[in-house]
Amino acid sequence: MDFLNNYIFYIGAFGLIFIGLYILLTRKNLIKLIIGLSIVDTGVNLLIICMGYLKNGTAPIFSRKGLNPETMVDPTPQALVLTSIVIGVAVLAMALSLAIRLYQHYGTLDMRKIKEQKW
Amino acid sequence: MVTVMKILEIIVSPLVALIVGIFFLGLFRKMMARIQWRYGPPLIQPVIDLVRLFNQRGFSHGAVFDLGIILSLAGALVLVLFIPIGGMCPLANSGGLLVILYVMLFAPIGIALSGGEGANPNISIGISRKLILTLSYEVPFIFIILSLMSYYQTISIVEIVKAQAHYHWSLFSPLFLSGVAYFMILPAMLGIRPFDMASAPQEISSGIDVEYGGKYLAFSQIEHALSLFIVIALFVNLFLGGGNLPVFLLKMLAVFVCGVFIHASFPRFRIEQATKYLWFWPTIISFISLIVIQLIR
Amino acid sequence: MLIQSILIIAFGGAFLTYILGKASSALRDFLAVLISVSLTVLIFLAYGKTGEIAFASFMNLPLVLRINHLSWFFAIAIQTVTTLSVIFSLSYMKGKERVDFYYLMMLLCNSAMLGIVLSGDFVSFYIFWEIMSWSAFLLISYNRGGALYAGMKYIVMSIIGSMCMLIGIMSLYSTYGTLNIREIHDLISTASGEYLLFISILFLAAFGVKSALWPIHVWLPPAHSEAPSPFSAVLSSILIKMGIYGFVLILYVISGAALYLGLGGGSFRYILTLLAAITIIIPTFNALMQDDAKRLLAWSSIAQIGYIILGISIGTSLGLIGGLFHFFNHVAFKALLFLAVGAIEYRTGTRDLNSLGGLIKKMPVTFIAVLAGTFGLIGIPLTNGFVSKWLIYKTLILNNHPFLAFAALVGTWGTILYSYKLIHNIFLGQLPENLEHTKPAPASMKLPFIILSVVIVLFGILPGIPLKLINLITASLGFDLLNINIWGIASESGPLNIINIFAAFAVALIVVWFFFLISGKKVVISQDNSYAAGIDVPKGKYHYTVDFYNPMFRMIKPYFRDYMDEFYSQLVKALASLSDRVRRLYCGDLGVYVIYIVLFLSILVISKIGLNLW
Amino acid sequence: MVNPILLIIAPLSAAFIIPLMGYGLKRIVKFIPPLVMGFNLVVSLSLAPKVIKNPIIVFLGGFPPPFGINLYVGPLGILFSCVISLVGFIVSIYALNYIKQGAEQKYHALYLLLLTGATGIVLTGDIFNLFVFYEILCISSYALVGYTGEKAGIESASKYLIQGSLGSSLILIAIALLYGKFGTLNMADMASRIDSVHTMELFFPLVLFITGMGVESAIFPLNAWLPDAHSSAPSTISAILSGIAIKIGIYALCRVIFTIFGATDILQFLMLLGLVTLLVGEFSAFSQDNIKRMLAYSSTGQIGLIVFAMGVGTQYGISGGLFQFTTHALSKSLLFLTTGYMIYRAGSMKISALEGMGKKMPLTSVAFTIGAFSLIGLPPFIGFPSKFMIVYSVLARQSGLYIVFLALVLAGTVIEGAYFFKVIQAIYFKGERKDDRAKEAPLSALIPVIILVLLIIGIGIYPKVLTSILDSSAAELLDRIGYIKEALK
Repeated sequence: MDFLNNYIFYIGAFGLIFIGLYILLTRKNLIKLIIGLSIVDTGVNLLIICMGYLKNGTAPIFSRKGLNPETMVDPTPQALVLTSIVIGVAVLAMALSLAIRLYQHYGTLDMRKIKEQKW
Repeated sequence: MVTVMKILEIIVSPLVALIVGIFFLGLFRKMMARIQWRYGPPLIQPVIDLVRLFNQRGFSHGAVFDLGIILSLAGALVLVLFIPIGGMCPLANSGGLLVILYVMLFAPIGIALSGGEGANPNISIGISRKLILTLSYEVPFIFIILSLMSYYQTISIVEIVKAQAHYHWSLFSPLFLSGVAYFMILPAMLGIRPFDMASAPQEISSGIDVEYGGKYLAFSQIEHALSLFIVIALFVNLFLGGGNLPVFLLKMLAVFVCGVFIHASFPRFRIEQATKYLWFWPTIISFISLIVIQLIR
Repeated sequence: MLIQSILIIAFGGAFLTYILGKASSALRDFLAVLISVSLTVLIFLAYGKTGEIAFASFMNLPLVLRINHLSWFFAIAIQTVTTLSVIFSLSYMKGKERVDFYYLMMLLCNSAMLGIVLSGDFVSFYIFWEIMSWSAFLLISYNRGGALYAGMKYIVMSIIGSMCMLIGIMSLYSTYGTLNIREIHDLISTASGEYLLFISILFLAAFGVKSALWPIHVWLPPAHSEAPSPFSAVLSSILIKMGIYGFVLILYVISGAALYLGLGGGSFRYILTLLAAITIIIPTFNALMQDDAKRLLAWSSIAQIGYIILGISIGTSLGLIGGLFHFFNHVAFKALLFLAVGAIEYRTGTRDLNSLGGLIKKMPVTFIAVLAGTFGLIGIPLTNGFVSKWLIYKTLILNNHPFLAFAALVGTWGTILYSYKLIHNIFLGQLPENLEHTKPAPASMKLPFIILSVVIVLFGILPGIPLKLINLITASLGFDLLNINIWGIASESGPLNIINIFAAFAVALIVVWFFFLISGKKVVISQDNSYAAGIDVPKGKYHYTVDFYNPMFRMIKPYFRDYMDEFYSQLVKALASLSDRVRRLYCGDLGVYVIYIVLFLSILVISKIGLNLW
Repeated sequence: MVNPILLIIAPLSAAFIIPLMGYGLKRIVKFIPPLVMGFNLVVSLSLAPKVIKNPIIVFLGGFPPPFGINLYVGPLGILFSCVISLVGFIVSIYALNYIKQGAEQKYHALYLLLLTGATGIVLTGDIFNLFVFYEILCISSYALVGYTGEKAGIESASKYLIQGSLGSSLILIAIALLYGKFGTLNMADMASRIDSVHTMELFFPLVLFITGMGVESAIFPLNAWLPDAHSSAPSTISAILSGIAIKIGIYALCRVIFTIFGATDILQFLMLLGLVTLLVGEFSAFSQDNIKRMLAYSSTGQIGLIVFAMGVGTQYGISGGLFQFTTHALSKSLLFLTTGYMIYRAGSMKISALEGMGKKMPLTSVAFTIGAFSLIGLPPFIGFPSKFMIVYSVLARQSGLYIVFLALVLAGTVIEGAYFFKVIQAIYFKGERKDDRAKEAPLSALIPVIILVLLIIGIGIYPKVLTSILDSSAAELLDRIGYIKEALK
């Protein structure tokens, strides 16, 4: 139980990453691939967050009295994750817009059939 | 005194070669006639022919036609000067056997140039055959020359003759196989049967001689006589020990008679057959000889 | 200062010619000739000078120019041939496309070659070497069509060679910390045998490619036959000789004779001489089978390179002198032959030996040039080729290499056959109807013919002139001085005395000529009026020299295919198909690409965790 | 002294001003990138002499590292920044006339963003900041590849995007792991705490970094996106992607391996990786008939050479690798720029379509030839000194294995020579062009090309101009302790 308590976030994070990778490896539809990519991204974000997570931690505000610096959560990962989410959104938007144009050109999103650029 | 002797040698040795060569031509015809149970022409018939030809009109096809024949005869005359004839050797110190190998080129090249200008199909065939034949017999010939030169460690033919006088003839030394090989290619070098395809009279109208008449034919005959002399003289010098003038000429006569018998008893090869033959037995024998020389040295 | 000005004029002149060509073609031609001639004069003035000068630096390495007898000897040969080729080009290139470019590359190549022989360290050597390589490539490709393939073959092999050289040079640098040739020579005696062998093999590959040593000769026949003829002359007579210069440099200037002879227990020399002997025999017979005049000459160049390398690699003073002299002679007669064939191609539009003939009446000067050239090539006495070949044979025989001597001698008889084919098929025989209005070669072509023919005959009769210089070169490389006089060589083991041969010939020719004149009249008749033993000779013109050596071909053709060329083509084919396979890794399927990424990651992980590789 | 942060700020702000200007000042939009990049070039060059002596550290948040984000402007950073702004400047001049169709402003904005990302990566001293700039670079290059909206471009961009994002996710995982381990994001601080790479916890981040950055830096087998993207983008983009973007990946990789991890024990593996990349790239390029694809594969090969040289791991080797980076940045952008107008005039990317161009576009053809010669490493062009340094550095290791590696590398060069010479022959000596459509490229394209040619020849003849900055850059990479000391001062 203790194990689960300590590592549940890691398991969750890596679980999500592997699910995303699995999708990337097995699915052929571009939309699904983008979803997979998004899941990997979520997993990574979770991983970053849990790097600074403390059980029963408090907000990292030094000016408020009564909060113990020892139990404060590391704020940096949260800042990182915000950035990372923004980047993720940008990539997602980019990917989806490309997918739309791709569909207009090929009439399909099956990546097995979109193989004009090769060799 | 030495200079006078030298100049005398320079004048005498081509004359000797010329006389002996023309005599051999006459003897050749006489002996062939006798072998074929004919009476044959007199011995001096070639001289009579030459005199007549010199006075006849000759047809020329152009400048190179003249130049070639002159070049070939001059080359043959110069070559004689390099060969010791019974102690006479005017150009002993001018490069030795290697130069002889090269001066030997003049005659065929001159004839070939002259014939090429003639633009006669028979000449073309004749030249082609002659050059191929030359290349064919040169392969064993080079092996033989190399065996000699590396056995005696000199490139001078005079030295080789001297060495034989001290010890014994090359033919009865480790060079025996070379001598055999030389004897085997001798008909090819002389251009007699079975190797007379370059000037086959019946087949290609005497090949390279076909356009020659008058003085051209005379020059060609003289050149032929000289080369007959040179090839046999080389053999005598290299393998039979040379000797003073009478002995030398006797040895030459002996070799020549052997040649006539070979000529009389064989039919003509086709050119491919000749090449195959020359590149097989004589080459192998001379090659073995060269290896033997390398081993015993 | 003189050396620098030579190079500055050479390189600057090349570019100036190009720029001027945009303005006026007459001015360009004039400038090209002016620059070549003035360079020739400058190099002549540099005779006998020795010196070394650092003129720049590259990556903290000083670039050194130096001149001595060896480099002067090569430089004068280079510049003379280029000058004559440029003069020849004046009419040859008239009206062709991209003439500015042609002159630029010609002069650039010339400058680079001058740079090679004048450079005193390996960096500048390499830089000039590469400039030479690519400028030659651009000129070889000039003629389009088959020339493209020839150019590719040339440049690929050339790059392989120069890569070998680069490794060798850098290895020397990393070992000795200097690339100055003189300093390396001082340091190299401390090298271990294996290291020296390693370096020598690398340089052997580099110089072997350039000088077309068998089995890395395959670029030469197409390149020489497809290039514009004046440049073929440059290619054949001097560009491939840069390989020879390299051999002399690495074997004698750097290693020195003693080290070289002991290399790999003597086996290095043995293999090199063996390769040289093969280089004589196989290309000679290949030349015999060619019907393209320039291709015939190209194969003949390879064979002659074999003689030169044989002479150089035998490691005796006589051999080295013979090799260097033969280099010089080959420069003269091969340039002459290529230029002459170029003139014939210029006037008749073909160089196919089967469709030419009878041109002696139309182009007499060209005929004399070819005659002199082939006589030199064969080595007929009284031409320069005879003396050098004699020297090589003599050293081979007296140093007990009878089999090498055999190769050399047989090569000579093969040379006679193809030389005669060249003369006969072009100049003798019947004149085809379509060539009846052929004009003689223009004056700018005749000038090089005359100069080179004179060189061939002059140095054949007076071999002492160049031999004196070569003797100095070999003496500076640590060999004994030979006893050389103006007529030849005096030595105990068989002297050479050209005066005797010359006098004998002169007398014999006069005597025979005299008899020729006093004897019966001659009547000049037409060529068609020939006797064919009663067989009707057709009225149409026949060329009796097609398949001239047919009986011979039938016998040797199966054995003398260019096996190495076929081998390399197979290799290239295999490489091309391999490259096509490799390309298919990028199959276009995104899923596969993702698999690549994941696979790469897992391989990295497994190699650490599972296999503990790193 | 100019604050180096301007190098990042200027293109970034310009990138966002451009769309705003699109409302009224459409005409002058295209002059902004050359201006900004020219400014960057001047700033970088003016900083270079100082930086070689002492690196400049800029605190972004106002407080020093390890807590604040800092810029570390060392010789390596300034070398890259110089090359980026130089190539960026030249390509933007070229683009003045070349980019006509499509969304012109977006192109310019994205172009500046890409260069912002690249400059940011090479100057930053913070690993997460590096990641952010990395993403800026990547996203703008996805967009640029597909910005024409043509079929090929869109397809390549989508594929590039999937692979690139996967790669950046891996980098992010690695950063997270490192942060979890050390609680810091500053590279110097991180480096000071890593003593060895032998522990497993450090191994995973390293592997993830190599894989993730390998995707952008196009190491085999992670480079499948490259030929597609480079060949289907407009030539200016191909030039900038080939000349800059993939090199930035190499930069990041080297930073991570040399500075953060100090992982000298994987250098041999890096060498092998470089070798395989080189051979695969050259082989694939060999039988291409599409000129841009050929150039793209050749880029892969050159990346392999750079990685190989980095893997030698000596001062001289890394200098050689960086020199080769400069060579490739100049030569490959020259090649892409020259082929740009050739393709435009010929109307096809087939090599056979370029036949006879030598007559119609003489200057462009000569420039192409010079670029190709330089890439092959022929003197007197810039490729020669770089190849010289690499070969020397490998041989100076005095090891038999290295000589075998070197032989293979040079074999790759031979193949490269073969296909480049084939193209040169096609341009000059093949075919006749009868149509009059093909004429010389406009002046706006010729000026950048001529600048590049002059640089290539100039540096090739006088490589000393680069040696001092190369040497101190290599020293910066090799001297971890010095880097840490300087950054945490």
